Amino acid sequence: MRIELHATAFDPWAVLAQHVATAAHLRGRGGALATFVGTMRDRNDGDHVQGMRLEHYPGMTERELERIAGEAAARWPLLDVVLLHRFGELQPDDPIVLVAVWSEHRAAAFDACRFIMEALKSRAPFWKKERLAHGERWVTTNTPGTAG
Amino acid sequence: MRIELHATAFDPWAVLAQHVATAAHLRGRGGALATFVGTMRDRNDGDHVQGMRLEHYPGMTERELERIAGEAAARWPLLDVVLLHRFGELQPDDPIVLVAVWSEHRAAAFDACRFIMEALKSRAPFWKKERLAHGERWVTTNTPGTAG
Amino acid sequence: MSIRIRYFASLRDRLERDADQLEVDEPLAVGEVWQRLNPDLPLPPQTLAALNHEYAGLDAPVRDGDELAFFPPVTGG
Amino acid sequence: MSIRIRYFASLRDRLERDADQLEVDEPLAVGEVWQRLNPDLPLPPQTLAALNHEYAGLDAPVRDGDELAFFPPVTGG
Repeated sequence: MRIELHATAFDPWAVLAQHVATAAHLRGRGGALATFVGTMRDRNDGDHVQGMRLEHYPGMTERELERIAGEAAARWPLLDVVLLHRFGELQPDDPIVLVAVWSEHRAAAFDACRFIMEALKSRAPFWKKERLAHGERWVTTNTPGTAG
Repeated sequence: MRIELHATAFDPWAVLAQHVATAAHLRGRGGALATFVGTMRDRNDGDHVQGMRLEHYPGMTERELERIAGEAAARWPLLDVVLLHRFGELQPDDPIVLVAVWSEHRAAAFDACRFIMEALKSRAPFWKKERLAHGERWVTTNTPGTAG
Repeated sequence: MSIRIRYFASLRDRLERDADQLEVDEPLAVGEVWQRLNPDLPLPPQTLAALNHEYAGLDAPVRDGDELAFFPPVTGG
Repeated sequence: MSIRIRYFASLRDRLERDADQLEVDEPLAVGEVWQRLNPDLPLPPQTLAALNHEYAGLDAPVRDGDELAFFPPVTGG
Protein backbone atom coordinates (compact mmCIF):
# COMPACT_ATOMS: atom_id res chain seq x y z
CA MET A 1 0.00 0.00 0.00
CA ARG A 2 1.47 3.30 -1.08
CA ILE A 3 -0.21 6.58 -0.11
CA GLU A 4 1.48 9.86 -0.91
CA LEU A 5 0.83 13.58 -1.13
CA HIS A 6 2.79 15.39 -3.80
CA ALA A 7 3.65 19.08 -3.77
CA THR A 8 4.67 19.01 -7.44
CA ALA A 9 3.37 17.36 -10.59
CA PHE A 10 3.54 13.56 -10.75
CA ASP A 11 3.35 11.28 -13.78
CA PRO A 12 0.73 8.57 -13.09
CA TRP A 13 2.02 6.31 -15.88
CA ALA A 14 5.61 6.41 -14.68
CA VAL A 15 4.41 5.73 -11.12
CA LEU A 16 2.34 2.72 -12.23
CA ALA A 17 5.03 1.32 -14.52
CA GLN A 18 7.59 1.57 -11.74
CA HIS A 19 5.23 0.12 -9.14
CA VAL A 20 4.32 -2.89 -11.27
CA ALA A 21 7.98 -3.49 -12.13
CA THR A 22 9.04 -3.60 -8.47
CA ALA A 23 6.01 -5.09 -6.66
CA ALA A 24 7.03 -8.72 -6.13
CA HIS A 25 3.75 -9.47 -4.31
CA LEU A 26 1.81 -8.79 -7.52
CA ARG A 27 3.93 -11.14 -9.66
CA GLY A 28 1.64 -13.65 -11.35
CA ARG A 29 -1.26 -12.76 -9.06
CA GLY A 30 -2.52 -9.25 -9.79
CA GLY A 31 -4.82 -10.19 -12.63
CA ALA A 32 -7.03 -7.12 -12.33
CA LEU A 33 -6.02 -3.47 -11.97
CA ALA A 34 -8.59 -0.68 -11.88
CA THR A 35 -7.30 2.87 -11.86
CA PHE A 36 -8.69 6.36 -11.79
CA VAL A 37 -6.80 9.51 -12.74
CA GLY A 38 -8.36 12.90 -12.12
CA THR A 39 -6.76 15.83 -13.93
CA MET A 40 -7.39 19.55 -13.76
CA ARG A 41 -9.90 20.81 -16.31
CA ASP A 42 -9.56 24.30 -17.74
CA ARG A 43 -13.28 25.05 -17.49
CA ASN A 44 -15.67 24.94 -14.53
CA ASP A 45 -19.14 26.41 -14.11
CA GLY A 46 -18.82 28.03 -17.53
CA ASP A 47 -15.60 29.89 -16.74
CA HIS A 48 -12.09 29.42 -18.04
CA VAL A 49 -9.86 28.31 -15.18
CA GLN A 50 -6.21 29.33 -15.46
CA GLY A 51 -4.87 27.50 -12.46
CA MET A 52 -5.76 26.05 -9.12
CA ARG A 53 -4.46 26.00 -5.58
CA LEU A 54 -5.18 22.81 -3.74
CA GLU A 55 -5.09 23.24 0.02
CA HIS A 56 -4.94 20.35 2.45
CA TYR A 57 -4.69 19.69 6.19
CA PRO A 58 -1.20 18.29 6.75
CA GLY A 59 -1.40 15.36 9.11
CA MET A 60 -5.14 14.77 8.84
CA THR A 61 -5.21 14.42 5.05
CA GLU A 62 -2.64 11.60 5.04
CA ARG A 63 -4.42 9.82 7.88
CA GLU A 64 -7.83 10.12 6.22
CA LEU A 65 -6.46 8.69 2.96
CA GLU A 66 -4.93 5.81 4.93
CA ARG A 67 -8.24 5.18 6.70
CA ILE A 68 -10.09 5.14 3.35
CA ALA A 69 -7.61 2.71 1.77
CA GLY A 70 -7.75 0.57 4.91
CA GLU A 71 -11.54 0.42 4.74
CA ALA A 72 -11.35 -0.71 1.12
CA ALA A 73 -8.77 -3.38 1.99
CA ALA A 74 -11.00 -4.66 4.80
CA ARG A 75 -14.02 -4.87 2.52
CA TRP A 76 -12.52 -6.38 -0.65
CA PRO A 77 -9.74 -8.94 -1.26
CA LEU A 78 -7.14 -6.47 -2.54
CA LEU A 79 -3.53 -7.20 -3.41
CA ASP A 80 -2.34 -3.59 -3.43
CA VAL A 81 -3.43 0.05 -3.48
CA VAL A 82 -1.57 3.09 -4.77
CA LEU A 83 -3.12 6.44 -3.90
CA LEU A 84 -1.41 9.70 -4.86
CA HIS A 85 -2.88 13.18 -4.47
CA ARG A 86 -1.54 16.60 -5.35
CA PHE A 87 -1.58 19.74 -3.27
CA GLY A 88 -0.22 23.22 -4.00
CA GLU A 89 -0.33 25.07 -7.32
CA LEU A 90 -1.76 23.19 -10.31
CA GLN A 91 -1.99 23.94 -14.03
CA PRO A 92 -4.68 22.60 -16.39
CA ASP A 93 -4.07 18.91 -17.27
CA ASP A 94 -1.98 18.34 -14.15
CA PRO A 95 -2.97 15.07 -12.48
CA ILE A 96 -4.80 15.72 -9.20
CA VAL A 97 -5.34 12.18 -8.01
CA LEU A 98 -4.31 8.65 -8.92
CA VAL A 99 -6.08 5.64 -7.44
CA ALA A 100 -4.85 2.19 -8.48
CA VAL A 101 -6.29 -1.00 -7.02
CA TRP A 102 -5.01 -4.52 -7.71
CA SER A 103 -6.99 -7.65 -7.06
CA GLU A 104 -7.11 -11.16 -8.47
CA HIS A 105 -10.45 -10.47 -10.13
CA ARG A 106 -12.01 -7.43 -11.68
CA ALA A 107 -15.15 -7.03 -9.53
CA ALA A 108 -13.16 -6.26 -6.37
CA ALA A 109 -10.73 -3.98 -8.24
CA PHE A 110 -13.54 -1.95 -9.83
CA ASP A 111 -15.63 -1.74 -6.66
CA ALA A 112 -12.74 -0.77 -4.41
CA CYS A 113 -11.34 1.82 -6.84
CA ARG A 114 -14.68 3.57 -7.05
CA PHE A 115 -15.25 3.30 -3.29
CA ILE A 116 -11.89 4.96 -2.63
CA MET A 117 -12.64 7.81 -5.06
CA GLU A 118 -16.09 8.47 -3.59
CA ALA A 119 -14.79 8.34 -0.03
CA LEU A 120 -11.88 10.62 -0.94
CA LYS A 121 -14.23 13.12 -2.58
CA SER A 122 -16.50 13.26 0.45
CA ARG A 123 -13.98 12.90 3.30
CA ALA A 124 -10.36 13.71 2.44
CA PRO A 125 -9.54 17.26 3.58
CA PHE A 126 -8.65 19.05 0.35
CA TRP A 127 -10.02 22.36 -0.88
CA LYS A 128 -9.73 23.76 -4.38
CA LYS A 129 -9.35 27.45 -5.11
CA GLU A 130 -9.62 28.32 -8.79
CA ARG A 131 -7.74 31.14 -10.47
CA LEU A 132 -9.90 32.86 -13.12
CA ALA A 133 -9.19 35.78 -15.45
CA HIS A 134 -10.96 38.13 -13.01
CA GLY A 135 -9.85 36.73 -9.66
CA GLU A 136 -10.01 33.66 -7.47
CA ARG A 137 -12.85 31.57 -6.06
CA TRP A 138 -13.23 28.57 -3.79
CA VAL A 139 -14.86 25.51 -5.27
CA THR A 140 -17.78 24.81 -2.97
CA THR A 141 -19.15 21.45 -4.13
CA ASN A 142 -17.90 18.35 -5.84
CA THR A 143 -19.49 16.76 -8.89
CA PRO A 144 -21.67 13.85 -7.80
CA GLY A 145 -20.14 10.40 -8.26
CA THR A 146 -23.24 8.76 -9.69
CA ALA A 147 -24.62 9.48 -13.14
CA GLY A 148 -27.55 11.89 -13.15
CA MET B 1 -11.32 6.18 -30.22
CA ARG B 2 -8.50 3.68 -30.57
CA ILE B 3 -9.26 -0.05 -30.75
CA GLU B 4 -6.45 -2.48 -31.45
CA LEU B 5 -5.60 -6.15 -31.32
CA HIS B 6 -1.97 -6.91 -30.52
CA ALA B 7 -0.14 -10.11 -31.45
CA THR B 8 2.73 -9.32 -29.10
CA ALA B 9 3.07 -7.84 -25.60
CA PHE B 10 2.05 -4.20 -25.16
CA ASP B 11 2.93 -1.79 -22.35
CA PRO B 12 -0.30 -0.18 -21.07
CA TRP B 13 1.54 2.68 -19.35
CA ALA B 14 3.53 3.62 -22.41
CA VAL B 15 0.34 3.48 -24.49
CA LEU B 16 -1.53 5.74 -22.07
CA ALA B 17 1.35 8.20 -21.65
CA GLN B 18 1.71 8.48 -25.40
CA HIS B 19 -2.04 8.79 -25.96
CA VAL B 20 -2.46 11.55 -23.38
CA ALA B 21 0.56 13.40 -24.77
CA THR B 22 -0.83 13.46 -28.30
CA ALA B 23 -4.62 13.65 -27.84
CA ALA B 24 -5.36 17.33 -28.46
CA HIS B 25 -9.10 16.77 -27.92
CA LEU B 26 -8.45 15.83 -24.29
CA ARG B 27 -6.39 18.96 -23.55
CA GLY B 28 -7.91 20.75 -20.57
CA ARG B 29 -11.11 18.72 -20.81
CA GLY B 30 -10.46 15.10 -19.88
CA GLY B 31 -10.84 15.54 -16.16
CA ALA B 32 -11.64 11.89 -15.43
CA LEU B 33 -9.92 8.77 -16.72
CA ALA B 34 -10.97 5.31 -15.60
CA THR B 35 -8.85 2.39 -16.76
CA PHE B 36 -8.79 -1.34 -16.38
CA VAL B 37 -5.80 -3.57 -17.07
CA GLY B 38 -6.21 -7.33 -17.02
CA THR B 39 -3.00 -9.35 -16.83
CA MET B 40 -2.35 -13.07 -17.02
CA ARG B 41 -2.31 -14.82 -13.64
CA ASP B 42 -0.07 -17.84 -13.06
CA ARG B 43 -2.74 -19.80 -11.19
CA ASN B 44 -6.29 -20.79 -12.17
CA ASP B 45 -8.63 -23.36 -10.63
CA GLY B 46 -5.86 -24.41 -8.25
CA ASP B 47 -3.31 -25.17 -10.98
CA HIS B 48 -0.10 -23.44 -11.93
CA VAL B 49 -0.48 -21.96 -15.40
CA GLN B 50 2.74 -21.68 -17.40
CA GLY B 51 1.38 -19.85 -20.40
CA MET B 52 -1.71 -19.15 -22.42
CA ARG B 53 -2.81 -19.06 -26.02
CA LEU B 54 -5.49 -16.51 -26.74
CA GLU B 55 -7.47 -17.30 -29.87
CA HIS B 56 -9.74 -14.80 -31.59
CA TYR B 57 -11.94 -14.52 -34.66
CA PRO B 58 -10.14 -12.10 -36.99
CA GLY B 59 -12.62 -9.69 -38.44
CA MET B 60 -15.43 -10.33 -35.99
CA THR B 61 -13.39 -9.62 -32.86
CA GLU B 62 -12.40 -6.13 -34.04
CA ARG B 63 -15.97 -5.36 -35.08
CA GLU B 64 -17.43 -6.57 -31.79
CA LEU B 65 -14.97 -4.42 -29.81
CA GLU B 66 -15.95 -1.45 -31.97
CA ARG B 67 -19.64 -2.14 -31.38
CA ILE B 68 -19.06 -2.33 -27.61
CA ALA B 69 -17.10 0.94 -27.51
CA GLY B 70 -19.74 2.56 -29.72
CA GLU B 71 -22.51 1.47 -27.36
CA ALA B 72 -20.62 3.00 -24.43
CA ALA B 73 -20.09 6.25 -26.35
CA ALA B 74 -23.81 6.40 -27.16
CA ARG B 75 -24.79 5.87 -23.55
CA TRP B 76 -22.32 8.13 -21.70
CA PRO B 77 -20.74 11.50 -22.54
CA LEU B 78 -17.26 10.19 -23.31
CA LEU B 79 -14.30 12.14 -24.63
CA ASP B 80 -12.23 9.15 -25.71
CA VAL B 81 -11.82 5.40 -25.43
CA VAL B 82 -8.66 3.30 -25.81
CA LEU B 83 -9.24 -0.45 -25.99
CA LEU B 84 -6.34 -2.85 -26.58
CA HIS B 85 -6.52 -6.63 -26.42
CA ARG B 86 -3.89 -9.31 -26.88
CA PHE B 87 -4.10 -12.49 -28.87
CA GLY B 88 -1.52 -15.23 -29.46
CA GLU B 89 0.95 -16.64 -26.93
CA LEU B 90 1.02 -15.03 -23.48
CA GLN B 91 3.26 -15.40 -20.44
CA PRO B 92 2.20 -14.76 -16.82
CA ASP B 93 1.98 -11.01 -16.06
CA ASP B 94 1.51 -10.13 -19.73
CA PRO B 95 -1.29 -7.57 -20.13
CA ILE B 96 -4.34 -9.14 -21.77
CA VAL B 97 -6.61 -6.12 -22.02
CA LEU B 98 -6.44 -2.37 -21.50
CA VAL B 99 -9.63 -0.29 -21.32
CA ALA B 100 -9.24 3.46 -20.82
CA VAL B 101 -12.21 5.83 -20.80
CA TRP B 102 -12.00 9.61 -20.61
CA SER B 103 -14.89 11.84 -19.62
CA GLU B 104 -15.29 15.24 -18.04
CA HIS B 105 -16.57 13.69 -14.83
CA ARG B 106 -15.84 10.47 -13.01
CA ALA B 107 -19.28 8.84 -12.96
CA ALA B 108 -19.41 8.43 -16.74
CA ALA B 109 -15.77 7.29 -16.91
CA PHE B 110 -16.25 4.63 -14.21
CA ASP B 111 -19.60 3.41 -15.55
CA ALA B 112 -18.44 3.20 -19.17
CA CYS B 113 -15.13 1.50 -18.32
CA ARG B 114 -16.92 -1.21 -16.40
CA PHE B 115 -19.62 -1.58 -19.05
CA ILE B 116 -16.97 -2.10 -21.73
CA MET B 117 -15.17 -4.73 -19.66
CA GLU B 118 -18.36 -6.65 -18.89
CA ALA B 119 -19.53 -6.51 -22.50
CA LEU B 120 -16.09 -7.58 -23.72
CA LYS B 121 -16.04 -10.52 -21.30
CA SER B 122 -19.46 -11.74 -22.44
CA ARG B 123 -19.38 -10.87 -26.16
CA ALA B 124 -15.93 -10.35 -27.66
CA PRO B 125 -14.83 -13.55 -29.46
CA PHE B 126 -11.70 -14.57 -27.59
CA TRP B 127 -10.90 -17.99 -26.16
CA LYS B 128 -8.18 -18.83 -23.66
CA LYS B 129 -6.25 -22.08 -23.69
CA GLU B 130 -4.02 -22.59 -20.68
CA ARG B 131 -0.72 -24.43 -20.73
CA LEU B 132 -0.22 -26.45 -17.53
CA ALA B 133 2.61 -28.72 -16.39
CA HIS B 134 0.65 -31.75 -17.58
CA GLY B 135 -0.93 -30.46 -20.77
CA GLU B 136 -3.32 -27.86 -22.10
CA ARG B 137 -6.95 -27.00 -21.37
CA TRP B 138 -9.53 -24.57 -22.64
CA VAL B 139 -10.88 -22.05 -20.15
CA THR B 140 -14.64 -22.62 -20.23
CA THR B 141 -16.07 -19.80 -18.13
CA ASN B 142 -15.17 -16.29 -17.12
CA THR B 143 -15.10 -14.99 -13.56
CA PRO B 144 -18.32 -13.08 -12.85
CA GLY B 145 -18.02 -9.30 -12.99
CA THR B 146 -20.03 -8.62 -9.87
CA ALA B 147 -18.84 -9.36 -6.37
CA GLY B 148 -20.18 -12.61 -4.94
CA MET C 1 -26.23 -21.05 -52.58
CA SER C 2 -22.74 -21.22 -51.13
CA ILE C 3 -22.07 -20.80 -47.39
CA ARG C 4 -18.75 -20.79 -45.56
CA ILE C 5 -18.85 -22.17 -42.00
CA ARG C 6 -16.12 -21.66 -39.40
CA TYR C 7 -15.51 -23.33 -36.03
CA PHE C 8 -13.40 -21.93 -33.20
CA ALA C 9 -11.59 -22.99 -30.04
CA SER C 10 -12.80 -26.12 -28.21
CA LEU C 11 -15.57 -26.65 -30.76
CA ARG C 12 -13.00 -26.80 -33.56
CA ASP C 13 -10.92 -29.26 -31.54
CA ARG C 14 -13.99 -31.43 -30.98
CA LEU C 15 -15.04 -31.40 -34.65
CA GLU C 16 -11.43 -31.82 -35.77
CA ARG C 17 -11.84 -29.22 -38.51
CA ASP C 18 -11.94 -25.42 -38.57
CA ALA C 19 -14.23 -24.80 -41.54
CA ASP C 20 -16.85 -26.26 -43.86
CA GLN C 21 -18.23 -25.18 -47.19
CA LEU C 22 -21.90 -25.90 -47.89
CA GLU C 23 -23.63 -25.73 -51.26
CA VAL C 24 -27.43 -25.87 -51.03
CA ASP C 25 -30.41 -24.92 -53.18
CA GLU C 26 -33.11 -24.27 -50.54
CA PRO C 27 -33.00 -21.49 -47.90
CA LEU C 28 -31.66 -22.60 -44.51
CA ALA C 29 -31.57 -21.14 -41.01
CA VAL C 30 -28.42 -21.07 -38.86
CA GLY C 31 -29.46 -24.10 -36.81
CA GLU C 32 -30.33 -26.06 -39.94
CA VAL C 33 -26.87 -25.48 -41.36
CA TRP C 34 -25.37 -27.04 -38.22
CA GLN C 35 -27.69 -30.07 -38.50
CA ARG C 36 -26.85 -30.52 -42.16
CA LEU C 37 -23.10 -30.48 -41.47
CA ASN C 38 -23.09 -32.35 -38.17
CA PRO C 39 -26.06 -34.76 -38.38
CA ASP C 40 -24.76 -36.94 -35.55
CA LEU C 41 -23.95 -34.12 -33.11
CA PRO C 42 -26.69 -31.91 -31.67
CA LEU C 43 -25.48 -28.32 -31.27
CA PRO C 44 -23.67 -28.31 -27.88
CA PRO C 45 -25.45 -26.22 -25.22
CA GLN C 46 -24.20 -22.60 -24.95
CA THR C 47 -22.74 -22.69 -28.44
CA LEU C 48 -22.83 -19.23 -30.02
CA ALA C 49 -23.38 -18.43 -33.67
CA ALA C 50 -22.31 -15.42 -35.73
CA LEU C 51 -23.40 -14.51 -39.24
CA ASN C 52 -21.04 -12.23 -41.14
CA HIS C 53 -19.23 -11.26 -37.93
CA GLU C 54 -22.38 -10.47 -35.97
CA TYR C 55 -24.12 -12.62 -33.36
CA ALA C 56 -27.14 -14.44 -34.80
CA GLY C 57 -29.91 -16.66 -33.45
CA LEU C 58 -30.40 -20.25 -34.61
CA ASP C 59 -33.43 -19.26 -36.66
CA ALA C 60 -31.69 -16.46 -38.55
CA PRO C 61 -31.83 -17.06 -42.32
CA VAL C 62 -28.52 -17.74 -44.05
CA ARG C 63 -27.92 -16.17 -47.45
CA ASP C 64 -25.65 -16.93 -50.37
CA GLY C 65 -22.07 -15.90 -49.69
CA ASP C 66 -22.58 -15.62 -45.93
CA GLU C 67 -19.87 -16.53 -43.43
CA LEU C 68 -21.39 -18.44 -40.54
CA ALA C 69 -19.40 -19.22 -37.39
CA PHE C 70 -20.03 -21.49 -34.40
CA PHE C 71 -18.04 -21.19 -31.21
CA PRO C 72 -18.15 -21.88 -27.44
CA PRO C 73 -18.75 -19.19 -24.80
CA VAL C 74 -16.07 -16.51 -25.04
CA THR C 75 -13.37 -16.13 -22.37
CA GLY C 76 -11.46 -12.96 -23.25
CA GLY C 77 -10.48 -10.00 -21.11
CA MET D 1 -7.03 23.13 29.66
CA SER D 2 -5.34 24.27 26.44
CA ILE D 3 -6.88 23.68 23.01
CA ARG D 4 -5.49 24.55 19.62
CA ILE D 5 -8.07 25.42 16.96
CA ARG D 6 -7.40 25.54 13.21
CA TYR D 7 -9.45 26.92 10.33
CA PHE D 8 -9.07 25.99 6.66
CA ALA D 9 -9.92 27.24 3.19
CA SER D 10 -12.91 29.58 2.77
CA LEU D 11 -13.66 29.45 6.49
CA ARG D 12 -10.16 30.75 7.26
CA ASP D 13 -10.62 33.51 4.68
CA ARG D 14 -13.93 34.48 6.26
CA LEU D 15 -12.57 34.51 9.81
CA GLU D 16 -9.36 36.21 8.62
CA ARG D 17 -7.22 33.95 10.81
CA ASP D 18 -6.03 30.35 10.51
CA ALA D 19 -5.78 29.38 14.17
CA ASP D 20 -6.86 30.12 17.72
CA GLN D 21 -5.60 29.03 21.08
CA LEU D 22 -8.16 28.57 23.87
CA GLU D 23 -7.44 28.20 27.58
CA VAL D 24 -10.43 27.07 29.64
CA ASP D 25 -11.10 25.43 32.96
CA GLU D 26 -14.40 23.65 32.35
CA PRO D 27 -14.95 20.78 29.87
CA LEU D 28 -16.27 21.88 26.48
CA ALA D 29 -17.78 20.16 23.46
CA VAL D 30 -16.65 20.88 19.87
CA GLY D 31 -19.64 23.14 19.15
CA GLU D 32 -19.12 25.06 22.40
CA VAL D 33 -15.52 25.81 21.46
CA TRP D 34 -16.75 27.40 18.23
CA GLN D 35 -19.30 29.52 20.11
CA ARG D 36 -16.70 30.63 22.64
CA LEU D 37 -14.31 31.74 19.89
CA ASN D 38 -16.84 33.14 17.43
CA PRO D 39 -19.70 34.44 19.57
CA ASP D 40 -21.11 36.62 16.78
CA LEU D 41 -21.00 33.96 14.04
CA PRO D 42 -23.14 30.82 14.25
CA LEU D 43 -21.29 27.82 12.84
CA PRO D 44 -21.90 28.02 9.06
CA PRO D 45 -24.09 25.18 7.73
CA GLN D 46 -22.15 22.17 6.41
CA THR D 47 -19.03 23.12 8.37
CA LEU D 48 -17.04 20.02 9.30
CA ALA D 49 -15.05 19.49 12.49
CA ALA D 50 -12.08 17.25 13.18
CA LEU D 51 -10.54 16.43 16.54
CA ASN D 52 -6.91 15.27 16.44
CA HIS D 53 -7.12 14.60 12.70
CA GLU D 54 -10.35 12.62 12.89
CA TYR D 55 -13.87 13.76 12.04
CA ALA D 56 -15.88 14.64 15.13
CA GLY D 57 -19.46 15.66 15.90
CA LEU D 58 -20.34 18.98 17.51
CA ASP D 59 -21.07 17.29 20.82
CA ALA D 60 -17.74 15.44 21.02
CA PRO D 61 -15.84 16.39 24.20
CA VAL D 62 -12.61 18.31 23.76
CA ARG D 63 -9.66 17.41 25.96
CA ASP D 64 -6.52 19.19 27.09
CA GLY D 65 -3.93 19.32 24.33
CA ASP D 66 -6.40 18.49 21.58
CA GLU D 67 -6.14 19.95 18.11
CA LEU D 68 -9.58 20.92 16.85
CA ALA D 69 -10.20 21.96 13.24
CA PHE D 70 -13.15 23.55 11.45
CA PHE D 71 -13.44 23.56 7.67
CA PRO D 72 -15.93 23.77 4.80
CA PRO D 73 -17.05 20.74 2.73
CA VAL D 74 -14.04 19.14 1.08
CA THR D 75 -13.45 19.38 -2.68
CA GLY D 76 -10.47 17.14 -3.43
CA GLY D 77 -10.02 14.44 -6.03
